[in-house]
Amino acid sequence: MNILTSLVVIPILTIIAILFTKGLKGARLVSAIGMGVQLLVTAVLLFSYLGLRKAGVTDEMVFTADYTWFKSLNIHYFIGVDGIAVAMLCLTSIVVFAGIFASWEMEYLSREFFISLILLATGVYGFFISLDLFTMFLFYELAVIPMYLLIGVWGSGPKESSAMKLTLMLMGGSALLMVGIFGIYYNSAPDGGPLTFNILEIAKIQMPVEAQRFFFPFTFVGFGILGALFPFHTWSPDGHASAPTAVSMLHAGVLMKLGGYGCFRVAMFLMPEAAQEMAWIFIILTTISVVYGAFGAIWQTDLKFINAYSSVSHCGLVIFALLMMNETGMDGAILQMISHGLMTALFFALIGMIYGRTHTRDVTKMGGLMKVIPFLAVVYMIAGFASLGLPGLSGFVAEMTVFVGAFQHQDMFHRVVTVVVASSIVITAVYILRVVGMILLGPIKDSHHEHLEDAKWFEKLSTVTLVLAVAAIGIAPLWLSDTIISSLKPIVERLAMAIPF
Amino acid sequence: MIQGIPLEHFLIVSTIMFFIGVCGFIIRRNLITMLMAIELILNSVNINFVVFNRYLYPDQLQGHFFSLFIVGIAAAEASVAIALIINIYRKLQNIDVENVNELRF
Amino acid sequence: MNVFLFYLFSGIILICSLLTITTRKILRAAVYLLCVLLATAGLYFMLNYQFMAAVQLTLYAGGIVVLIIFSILLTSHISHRFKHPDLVKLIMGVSTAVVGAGLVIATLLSHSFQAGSAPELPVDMTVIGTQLLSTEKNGYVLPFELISILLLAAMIAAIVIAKKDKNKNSEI
Amino acid sequence: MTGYAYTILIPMIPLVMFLVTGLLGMKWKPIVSGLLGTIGMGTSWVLSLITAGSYFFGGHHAEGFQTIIPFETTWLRFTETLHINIGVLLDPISVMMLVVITTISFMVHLYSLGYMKGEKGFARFYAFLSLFTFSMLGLVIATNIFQMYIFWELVGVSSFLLIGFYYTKPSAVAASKKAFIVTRFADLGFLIGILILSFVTGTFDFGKLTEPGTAIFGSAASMSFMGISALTWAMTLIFIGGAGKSAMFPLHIWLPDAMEGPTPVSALIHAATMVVAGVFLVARMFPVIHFQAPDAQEIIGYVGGFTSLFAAVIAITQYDIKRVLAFSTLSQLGYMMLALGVSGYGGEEGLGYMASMFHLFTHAMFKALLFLGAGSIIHAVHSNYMYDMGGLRKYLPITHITFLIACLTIAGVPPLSGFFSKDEILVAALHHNKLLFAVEFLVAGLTAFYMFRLYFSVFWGKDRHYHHTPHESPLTMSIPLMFLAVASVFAGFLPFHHLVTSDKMGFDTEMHMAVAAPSVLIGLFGIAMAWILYKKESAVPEKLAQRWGILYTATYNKFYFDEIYLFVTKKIIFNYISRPIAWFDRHIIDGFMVGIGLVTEKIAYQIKGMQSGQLQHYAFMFVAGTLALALSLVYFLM
Repeated sequence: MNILTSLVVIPILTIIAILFTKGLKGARLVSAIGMGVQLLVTAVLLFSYLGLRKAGVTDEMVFTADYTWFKSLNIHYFIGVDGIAVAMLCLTSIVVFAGIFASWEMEYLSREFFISLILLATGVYGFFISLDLFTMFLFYELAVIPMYLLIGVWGSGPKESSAMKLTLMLMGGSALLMVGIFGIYYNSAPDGGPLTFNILEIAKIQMPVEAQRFFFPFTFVGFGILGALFPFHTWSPDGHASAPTAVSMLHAGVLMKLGGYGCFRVAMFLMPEAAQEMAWIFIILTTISVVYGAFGAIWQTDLKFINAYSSVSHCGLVIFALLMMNETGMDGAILQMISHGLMTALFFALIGMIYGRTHTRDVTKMGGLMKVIPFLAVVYMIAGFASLGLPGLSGFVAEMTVFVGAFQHQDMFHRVVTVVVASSIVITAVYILRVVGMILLGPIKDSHHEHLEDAKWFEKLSTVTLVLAVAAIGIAPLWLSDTIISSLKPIVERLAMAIPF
Repeated sequence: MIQGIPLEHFLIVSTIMFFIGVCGFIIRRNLITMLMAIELILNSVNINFVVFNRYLYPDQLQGHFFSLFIVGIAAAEASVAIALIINIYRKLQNIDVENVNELRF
Repeated sequence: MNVFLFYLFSGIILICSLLTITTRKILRAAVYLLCVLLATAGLYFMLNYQFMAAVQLTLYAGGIVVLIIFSILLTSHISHRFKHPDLVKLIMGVSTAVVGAGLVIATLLSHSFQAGSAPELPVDMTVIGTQLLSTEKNGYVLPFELISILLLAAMIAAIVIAKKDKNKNSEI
Repeated sequence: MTGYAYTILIPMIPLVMFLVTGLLGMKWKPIVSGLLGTIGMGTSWVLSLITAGSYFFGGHHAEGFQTIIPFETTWLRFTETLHINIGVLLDPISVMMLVVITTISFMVHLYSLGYMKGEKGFARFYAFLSLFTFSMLGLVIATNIFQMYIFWELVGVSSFLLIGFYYTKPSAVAASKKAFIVTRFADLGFLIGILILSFVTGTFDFGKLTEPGTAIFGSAASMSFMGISALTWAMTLIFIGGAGKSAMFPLHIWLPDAMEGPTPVSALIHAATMVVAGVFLVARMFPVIHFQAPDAQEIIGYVGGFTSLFAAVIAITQYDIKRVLAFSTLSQLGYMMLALGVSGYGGEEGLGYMASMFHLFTHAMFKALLFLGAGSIIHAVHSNYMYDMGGLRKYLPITHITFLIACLTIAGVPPLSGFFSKDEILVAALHHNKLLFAVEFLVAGLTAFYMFRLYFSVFWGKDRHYHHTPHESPLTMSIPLMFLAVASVFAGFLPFHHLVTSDKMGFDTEMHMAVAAPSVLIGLFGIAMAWILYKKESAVPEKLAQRWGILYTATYNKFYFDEIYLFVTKKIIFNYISRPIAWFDRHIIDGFMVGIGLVTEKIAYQIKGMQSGQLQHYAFMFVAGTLALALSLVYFLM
């Protein structure tokens, strides 16, 4: 079996296996084993990918497989990966793995919880390996829908309305996206011949400019909503605040990346002329996203809200960098996706763990936690430092690549917005340190917090996995960056060839 | 065929009858009266079938037979409707259609 | 004579139809309906469809109307007078009826019907019986069977629905 | 060339120590971490000394000193030409900085064994010290400006961690936060400067940037933004980065607060090493600034001059001894910046550059000594305030002597090291800018005055009421004091003009009596004033303070800069930017999104009314609809 197909099959098998378990213990054990195997398979995939590249394979996509599953509309199960997809798959595996352990004590309807969680993950894996627009869209929907249940059933606070809001907004995005995808499909053969959903095939032809101009905004905004593009980001604070820990992790860590990934893999790659023409609109929107999200985070008092706004800011940076349309900038965007995925997952895991102990997420009600739960506090600080871009952790690498890439742009407009965007690093420092200062340092505010228990083994496993990943990227970014850049070449070349009209 | 009477006259009669039935169905509140209105409608259709058969295709019997079937169906319909009406009467102590509005919103 | 009878029957049909839906006493409505049906049967006789007319008389006039009258007796007081219908409903009903009738009549008058020239088929019981149970061309055995099943089903349904519930408090 | 490969160990040892003590420190007895850290630091120190010895004195340098890169590897690649390397670069200033950092760091490690004894988080303290030392070393040996930025950030974080070492104290937390955010703000300038520079030149590499007569600026001259050339922008922004770390006016506000950290930390970070990073940065970029952006150099000179005066004035009125020292540090850093601002390039012209580096070196020694001495005093009397001290010379003889030496050094009394370095700065200033010279001359007097005000009120005067009799510190604390005192005394005789110069070629200087004599005199005058006012308990200072009323209060409150910043951050950013944005987001943007939902619901509710349950309505609708369709079919579509 194709190694990529196994990435979809393993979660499904895990789901089936969970059906035969009883209670929390069995379900979590099976999930952990399943996702552990998945992590291993991803690692194997990574190394075999690097091996292939080293051996001189220059195909754009490797490990491809192609099965037709709906002949009359020419829909294929066409899969394959390049360096970017491999990197995103690694991210997914790590976050899912950590997510399973972060929800180790999910007592309520545990089997159903793990099934939904893994179903969500299946969708994400499928999305990243698909090279057929329709199959991709199918997996995308598969990833979005379990979200509703996960938040609505296992969430906290006003969970039903948050779940509703999140799902409806994302479904709104899907609706736009579907228009976009069908638009691409029906323009995929401008000079006759069979229509196709195949991304690589469509990339070879030149879509009619009028069609691009019409369908590019649909596709881009459709994916952009998932990537928390201003002003379509408001599902994020509510959704994250209500979601259970593992779901927040997966959602902010991986699902939001689907948006960014789709933006360049589908919208920009297939409609380069329109991308060139309309980039400025979205650059302005993302610039607002970045600064606005960061400022928005300063005022919040709910830990999850702070993080949600911070995600808005960081994901804005992803799309901002993508729109720079040069190799370095896009490389930075992908690094930022991975980096943000890891550290925000870490953040949400920690917030969940802290909330599990203090039963509050209000920063004004906590204080001095460093003394009581040093392990979690230290990891929280590491996550904070990663988020504000401390060298040696992944955030720095990503942000610097973005800034350098964006500033290399020949256009003055791009450089000025880069400076504006770069100012977010100061604002980020303000809100991160504010939170760290309020909840971790200082005297203990609530006497109930004096005897909290520090992290248990599974919490340590979950967080340490993520910390290691964050640090690994931060300390040795070169291989990752080079892998991404080499895979970006065809996309960048295609964008560069597109003459703005 | 009836000598001296054009087809149109039959049709006009049946049309008027049909719409009287429709009008009755809409304005009367008593369920049984509404049922009668339906019978009117059915009857007018029957006339049409028969008349068309006789005037246009006198060598066949399709219209004739369909009228027969419609009569059968009307009988079935009436029996079920009356069963329903009686049941409704038992429940609500009247058979006013405006009170039968459980199935809303 | 034919012409006179036709207009007589038509007149009865129209007037009684109108009275059926306008009268404020329900039993009278049933009687008017009976008149309509009888006049319709008369029309069938005139058209030379005796069997059809007989069915009309027995089934419609004899069966259904009796059924209706029974149900009236079960559910209403004979002397009960209906309220006048709502103005809104009146407008709704009359306007649809007028518009509809106008539309249909205008349409059919603007259309010329080609009278069939083929020789008339004698309609006697043998022909009807053969055709009804034939599987050949012009055979109606399938609808016939369907109708019989439908009638059976309706009968059972009517019994089930109208059956008094043993538990009187329970709903339908 | 390859003989220097071992230099990579100098930063690596502290890194390993950080990881070891950081991860395993909790499992051991605290002292193990301390000893490990100290031994590791000692090894680094010895290696640095060996490096310096062989670099400066181990060969023939008629051609000037070579820049040696014993180790370099690509860390992150942006484009073909633009990549971040991590490596070791040895040239006179970096070697000098290696010596300064490892020396002070080692002394502080040693000193802390006694000072921090019994503190909670002893292991953590050593881990952070190692982390800081690693970052600082990485900063000075950077081969390119981006590596410098990386370590620059790391230094900022270690400083944050160390200032906030007593994390349960709200003031310490606030101070650490302030330090980080203010420097972060400055770093933004640095980052943008780097971006502009890399855009203009296409390289991060110091070698390419600072090579005299290099061609990479060829196209740069024509670029400008808002009427100012791109390079001036770049250099000014980079200087803002340096000004943040070096606490130049108006980004100085974090440094006094940073004294919330443990005293050895103040000695290491906020006196000797990290705060000079800004000076080092400017020195590193000096050829670019001097040749490509003379306007930026002017700015540097004036900012330095103003800061030194401003801080010296404030220092006079402070009572917290660590704050006095902090403002003194500011003032001295101003000196160094000023020297760079007035320097030329090459030979005698580059006197300012040399003097700046020289002063950096001597200042590191005597200021570390002052802080460690202050630590020793605080250790003895458990207070930071001058009015809790007096007559301590009897109880703390070693501290007293070493402190006195340091005070004399900073006051510029010959032949102590401070005299030489300060003198050369004054000479350089005199040659280039008379105004700045006058300022510096005045500051020299002020410096002597406030240092001796401190000295007299702590060690002389009447005994205060102490909780227990103050006693001399343990040996681990006094050895560093003595060592640094010796260094302070003799550092002045190092032939800096042969070693560390702007063009890496030695030149000869002589004493400028015309400058030296007045500066010594004004120093002595300052000391005399202090002696008169503070030697004995007297009411004169009180009276003077009252006479100067408003001015005194303003100075005492550091000219209300903290309040201004607080106003800007708390009021403006929090209340007028962040809060409205949060509101806007919740109510307008989200309101709009929710509004779409609400409108849909409203419409649905309205439509729901049609589903009335009234059979006859349905019938009417049905018939009317059919009729409408029929009508339209018959009369409009056919």
